[in-house]
Amino acid sequence: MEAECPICGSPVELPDDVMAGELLECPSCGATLEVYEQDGTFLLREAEEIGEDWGE
Amino acid sequence: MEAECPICGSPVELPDDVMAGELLECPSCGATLEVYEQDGTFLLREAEEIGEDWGE
Amino acid sequence: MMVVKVGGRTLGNIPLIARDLVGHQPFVLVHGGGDLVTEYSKRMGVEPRIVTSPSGIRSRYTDERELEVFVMVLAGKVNKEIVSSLIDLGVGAIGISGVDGPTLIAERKRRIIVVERGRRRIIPGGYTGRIEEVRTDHLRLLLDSGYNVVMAPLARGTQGEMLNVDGDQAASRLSSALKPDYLIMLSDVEGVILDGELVSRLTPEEAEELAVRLGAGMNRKLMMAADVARSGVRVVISSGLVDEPITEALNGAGTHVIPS
Amino acid sequence: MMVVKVGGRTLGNIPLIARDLVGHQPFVLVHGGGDLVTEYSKRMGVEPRIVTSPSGIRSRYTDERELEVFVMVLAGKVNKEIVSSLIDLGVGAIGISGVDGPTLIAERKRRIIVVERGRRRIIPGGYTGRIEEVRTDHLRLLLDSGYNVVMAPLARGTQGEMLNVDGDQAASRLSSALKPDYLIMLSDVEGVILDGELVSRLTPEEAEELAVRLGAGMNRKLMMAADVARSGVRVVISSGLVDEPITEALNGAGTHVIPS
Ligand SMILES: [Zn+2]
Ligand SMILES: [Zn+2]
Repeated sequence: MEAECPICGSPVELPDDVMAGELLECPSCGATLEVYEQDGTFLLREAEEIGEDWGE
Repeated sequence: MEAECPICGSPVELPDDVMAGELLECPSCGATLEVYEQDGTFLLREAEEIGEDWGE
Repeated sequence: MMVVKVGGRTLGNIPLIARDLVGHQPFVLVHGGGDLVTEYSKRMGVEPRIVTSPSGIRSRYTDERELEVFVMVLAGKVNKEIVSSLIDLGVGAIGISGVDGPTLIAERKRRIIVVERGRRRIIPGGYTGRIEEVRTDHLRLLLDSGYNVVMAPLARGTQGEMLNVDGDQAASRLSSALKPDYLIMLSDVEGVILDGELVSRLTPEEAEELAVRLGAGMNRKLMMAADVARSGVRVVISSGLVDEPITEALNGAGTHVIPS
Repeated sequence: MMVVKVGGRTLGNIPLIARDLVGHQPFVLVHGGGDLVTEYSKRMGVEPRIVTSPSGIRSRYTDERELEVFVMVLAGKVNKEIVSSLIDLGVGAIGISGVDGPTLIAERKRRIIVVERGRRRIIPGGYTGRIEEVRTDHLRLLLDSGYNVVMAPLARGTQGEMLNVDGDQAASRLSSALKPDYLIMLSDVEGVILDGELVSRLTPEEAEELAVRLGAGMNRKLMMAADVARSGVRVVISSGLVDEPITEALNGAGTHVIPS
């Protein structure tokens, strides 16, 4: 299973047990990508910045 | 199984499956008696007046 | 100022009730929610105990474990969800129970007679009380300062225990003490129905006469309405399931019990 | 006036804490109780979800179902039991949560990164918040009129949702806003222990320096104590498990963080 990198257009391999929200790195351009699900298909979008700080 | 009526001293038959709090009538004097348990034995005492009114 | 009783079966309509309350501040909202207690008791493995009175009336018995669920669901979940719905609309709301203050002081039946296996038995009364005293200083303080109060139908027992109390009784007793302009009792019925017709207006005397001809539930509600109306408060018994329950009640919907 | 935080593990000592509070009114008591949430979640069939951060920190994740239990146990059961204990002693007490008013407004993390199956994943943040705003008008109103306030550590989220918040943080932020004479933080430890010795007195600056050398839990507590002390409030971190926790704290027990 693979999906297209929204940044550079290269194909990115998805794990067999891919999870919505999973973070992957595009092997071609190095962008951090987030997996999301739409109509039963897993797609990729650029991941927004989320801090490591867990607050309380 | 039987217990003694605290009013007239007559023996009062207890049901086999007697329950603490159960109300019985003494066949001799007619008093309403309450069953209570003490050290594994069922005894009888005069029942106090409790209204039927259940409030709410 | 008004007191509004929101029955358990109208809780689903809280968003619309809350919206309608925005224009009718300040208010004290007394809520029900007993049906939810049954549901959560089951989830927590607390089996409901049904007892039968010597005259054959079956009723739910509130034991210590069920009272705990009652406190959690009514004073916790339901109360805070209603408060949140009000604050969503910019309405300042503070949720308490009758235990707090204390506001409601009730007497618990110490012992009751039930019928088990066809035989009469005395058991300790459940954790249910009849309201004996109402204290409203803190309510007036909050209401006078622009806060609205959401109240769960719990009371402090005269022995210090927590007790569940009837929501209609709580709303009625609070109304007799606070003397609001209106007590509006919202439930899933449109008002008092007699021979298939809604009764729209009653004096306290007419309400008491009529009460004896009505079924369980409504007869008690109407008796309490008559009591409250006698203290000079206008009482409306109406539907909480419409779009604007408060506005409609004030505009004449439901059954109005008017001080004579 | 004082603010007292009663940690979850000292709730068992509420009868003695309440007795000691009789002579120190008015007060705001902020309580914990998270351990009970775990117990009741289990009883209600809500499985705890533990998540791992990318840096390896494992923590409990408050999902919607667990938040519901949190509201029921903290704002319902624990809050009303403490209120009852106080009223038993003749102390007027009103139990609310940070949702009421609202008193505490918090920001929920919208999305967090966790590690699952060894891979990083973005999930919605749990129903836990960081307090952003504190509103105390209604608290002052009640305190000024002789009522004491018992507060459950819940907050209203900026999106209107209910959130669980850290009890120490709630007590600290309330103290910075209310400016009580004392903030007393009672837990199951005697105070700040350094090299086996109780540290009895710190300035805010010393507290901050020391905090980085302490373990999780106490380091955050001490940072918050330093913050509160900077706002001019004397803070005591001491044991809630002794006979007279408040009196002992005021008499010098525990660790005092004193405004410099
Ligand atoms: Zn790429
Ligand atoms: Zn006899």
